[in-house]
Amino acid sequence: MQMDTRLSSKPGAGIRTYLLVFLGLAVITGVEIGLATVGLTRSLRLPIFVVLSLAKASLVAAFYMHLRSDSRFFTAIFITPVILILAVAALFIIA
Amino acid sequence: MRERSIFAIVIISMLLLVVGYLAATQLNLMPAQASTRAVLVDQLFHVLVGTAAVVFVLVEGILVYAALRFRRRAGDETDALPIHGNTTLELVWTAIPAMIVVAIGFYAYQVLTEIEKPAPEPMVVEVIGRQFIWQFRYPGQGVTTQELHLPVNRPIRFEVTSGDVIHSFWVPQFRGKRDATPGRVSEFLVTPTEIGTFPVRCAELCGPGHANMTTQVVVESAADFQAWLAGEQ
Amino acid sequence: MSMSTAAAAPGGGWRRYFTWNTDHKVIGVQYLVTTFGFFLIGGLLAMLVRAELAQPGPDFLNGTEFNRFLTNHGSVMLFLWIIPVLAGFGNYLVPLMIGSRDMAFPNMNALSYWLIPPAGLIMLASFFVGAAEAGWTAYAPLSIQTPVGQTLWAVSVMILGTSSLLGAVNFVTTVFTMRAEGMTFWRLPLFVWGMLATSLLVLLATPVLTAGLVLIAMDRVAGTLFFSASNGGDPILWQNMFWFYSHPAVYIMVLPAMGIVSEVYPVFSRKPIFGYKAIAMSSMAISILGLTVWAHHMFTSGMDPRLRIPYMISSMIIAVPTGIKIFSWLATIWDGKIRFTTPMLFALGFISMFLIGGITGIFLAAIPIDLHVHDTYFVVAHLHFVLFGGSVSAVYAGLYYWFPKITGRMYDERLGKVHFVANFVGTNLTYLPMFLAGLLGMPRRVSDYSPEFATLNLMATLGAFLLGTSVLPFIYNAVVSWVSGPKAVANPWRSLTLEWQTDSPPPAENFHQLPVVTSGPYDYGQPTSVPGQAQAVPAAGD
Amino acid sequence: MRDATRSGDEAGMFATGRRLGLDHLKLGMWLFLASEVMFFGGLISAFLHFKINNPSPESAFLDVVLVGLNTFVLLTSSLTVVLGLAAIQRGDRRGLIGYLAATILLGVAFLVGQANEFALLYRHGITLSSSLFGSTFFTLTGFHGLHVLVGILWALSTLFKAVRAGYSQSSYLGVEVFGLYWHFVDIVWIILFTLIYLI
Repeated sequence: MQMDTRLSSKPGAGIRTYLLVFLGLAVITGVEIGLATVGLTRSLRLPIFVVLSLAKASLVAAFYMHLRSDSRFFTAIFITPVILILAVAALFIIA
Repeated sequence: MRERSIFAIVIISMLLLVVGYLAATQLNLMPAQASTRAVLVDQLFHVLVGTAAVVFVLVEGILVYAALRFRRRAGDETDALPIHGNTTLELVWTAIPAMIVVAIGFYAYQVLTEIEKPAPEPMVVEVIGRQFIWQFRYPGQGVTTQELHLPVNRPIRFEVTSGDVIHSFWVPQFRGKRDATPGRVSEFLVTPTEIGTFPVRCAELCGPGHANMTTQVVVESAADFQAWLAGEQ
Repeated sequence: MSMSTAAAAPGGGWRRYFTWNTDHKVIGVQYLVTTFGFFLIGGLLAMLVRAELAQPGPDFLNGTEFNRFLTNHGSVMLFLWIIPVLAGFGNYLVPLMIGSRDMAFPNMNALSYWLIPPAGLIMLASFFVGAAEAGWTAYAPLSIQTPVGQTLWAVSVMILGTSSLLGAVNFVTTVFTMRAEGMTFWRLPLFVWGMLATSLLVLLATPVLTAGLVLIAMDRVAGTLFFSASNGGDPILWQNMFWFYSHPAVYIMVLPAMGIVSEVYPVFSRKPIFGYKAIAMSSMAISILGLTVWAHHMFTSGMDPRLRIPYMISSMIIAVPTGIKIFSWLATIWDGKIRFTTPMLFALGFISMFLIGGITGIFLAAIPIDLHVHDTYFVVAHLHFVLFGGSVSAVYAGLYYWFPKITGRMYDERLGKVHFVANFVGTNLTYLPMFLAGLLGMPRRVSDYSPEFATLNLMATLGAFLLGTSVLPFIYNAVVSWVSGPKAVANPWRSLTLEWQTDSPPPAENFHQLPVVTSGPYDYGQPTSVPGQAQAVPAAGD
Repeated sequence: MRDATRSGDEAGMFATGRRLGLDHLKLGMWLFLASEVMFFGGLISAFLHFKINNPSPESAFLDVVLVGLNTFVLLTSSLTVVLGLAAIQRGDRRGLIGYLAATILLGVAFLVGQANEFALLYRHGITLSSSLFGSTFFTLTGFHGLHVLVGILWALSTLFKAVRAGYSQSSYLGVEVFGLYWHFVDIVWIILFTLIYLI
């Protein structure tokens, strides 16, 4: 395993970044729960919550999973099935 | 040399066209036509058979010719001429099949639109598949039977569903089938054109009795049909 | 790591094939031999089915037994033979072809193999508790109501899917990270391209089938209502999830086979492959398009009618990259110096029979025709021309072609040719009549049929028995040649790909010195291309 | 991997991989996660299919605030994983051990929260076989919970290796790859939380 470490992400992302990302995640989740208890109309709920959850997922993937600093190839591997399954799910649902 | 190969290509193309034409017009692989849609489906089928015959004879012809013509001579251990590709040729054999399938797709789409065009005032027959029988209901008539009767030349809208597992309602002479799916009602449009008796088969594996889930459809004149209906009521 | 140390010792004996061994060559042989055993079982089931269908009327199987044999014939052939046997070729060949010592994850590789025998046993053992009888497609709700063997079937297919998935992770990682110096992507042998395209499909499509099988198993075991129509469940959902995997599965079963024949044509024509990049890219195109066509299996299902058109178009477009491959192969043998060895005969047979499967695929994609021939013997004939005439021919071509590499011994050419002729005649005799039967009105998966189809079915049954018999000369040839055939030299075919630039069989860790690649895999006919020298020079200072 | 590097010519083995900047273990993990996207995508498709085409009033029994707390727990566990990685990257082995232990505790807390929620729903009569909502809800969240459980076991083995000094400032790939899995499971929950409870 020794040689592998040269390839793994550099310890660049600092603890500060990790904590800031967590703060972001926590705030968004708080906002989500708040909005859910307020009881938005369906037409508002859908876009707002989708955007918020995508923001959270992107934060985790970009910073905690290091996609921001790692090879772009990993990002492509992760994004491709996400796009594919979105299209496929839509086709499953309307069929 | 060049003229000779152009000549050969022309001759081969003409031969292929003859083959395609003969295959499309002379090969009769379908059962009898007993509905309006059968005529349209068979036209499409014959065009496809003709095209397929051309492609088949061309490819198998090249294959057999090359295999016979380019055999290694005994004792020849050398390599053949290194040809890695030919852009023009590759473009041709990408573009021509693409055009053929687009044309076929377009034609198939037209036929599909035509055979699924809703007819004014169709007669509705409910088809229910059950392990392992077919039931036919004539709404408003209070008639439920296990043998399908239809008046000739009258547009029929089958409303196909199932009481248990998936079946598939198929009359080969009508050229078409529709799955009987529990929880769904699927439409299937047919206008019978021939008086006679044709088989009704189940085409979707539905259990041990699948093979025997058959009955028949009796296509008869309007008067005979009314008489039969009255007798069943 | 005591096991792999034992394997690293020269030879290692036959016992290593029965152990947890991490050498990709041992695993490859384990795959090939085990799956061939399943092929024989699947073939036996097929012959039982054909025997029942030799003449109309119930003969010796009742409907339930017939459905069990039929279901397990399909499942064994697809999940335990074609998919894993091609993975077996991938295991044996990919590291050799790219100039690597092993796969990226040798232990996971062993795991991929060792998942297969138990899964096979589970599937076959289900015969003792009422085997699966809903067809290999397991359409709900029929597959919810059948006896307990159906649950075992679902578990078995899930395990096999996992095995296939782990293999795909391994293949992609190996090809991306373990290529020898100078082995660029445009120098990869076309079989490796085929495995890459296949692995892409396995990674993206298999998990959806697994999810679907979870739903089936939950409905059966935990009483969930996914496919229970009376409670709002939806049987069409299963068809979507099933075909999203199972149509790409056809390409999973055909792309590596196309890779195998792409290796065979140049070697026995002594010519470079024609249109290398076009063939490689058409594999990728088929694999991407292959993910967009699944619902062409559902044209009769009563799904939203508007959705059918795009599926018809995408299905038909797949004919274009397929055509590119076929024409490129023909151009490869054109003007070559063809040697009719057994692998070359099977590879040529591949084109001629796969072509029939491909052309009839266009018929099935055309919705108006599909509405007539869907779920009939026309489909049975089509899929067998693709998978038996196509994939299995290519597998045989590969088995003969790499036999000297794998075993270090030559097979008997005469027996090989007998096998080819019997197989070719048998395939056409079995499946050609089925097209006609389907068109004329014979549904598939029936244990009995109207007497009008009697002649066609008798022909198919005779063909099937000829096919069954045709395996015998192969088995005899393989066993006797492996034990006592004449010793093979390192490169009997004078091939240029890397697997031939090492001993037959290759030593542990494949190469005495890791190769450095300086030219393409099919550079025949050039003064530099002397096998063993131009392509693979020892790495400096290695 | 041990077997591949055993021969001693790793330089040749990974030459091409290194040029692409790809580590084989991480590449393998990302490929596996890609397939996991499709697996959860399949289950989510089924969930959404029934949610849209057969809406059920039973989703009113879901308690957003309670589950929101559980979401916080899982998000925090993702933070402890990256903090553990940062610790070992500084050479702080004790930090890694502490953060891994915290991750395990948070993971267990999440599962306890989920079990509690399941029990509440069962008391309302919502079970796997009571309705399509029950079927899809329990299947989907259950399979996520199963993934958390696998993650906890993986964290335990990572912790075990950390205690035996298996990681160091120059060798922490095992922690990173475990982290990829854990964060992925977290992302799945972020999506599920929105789809099941918020929309």
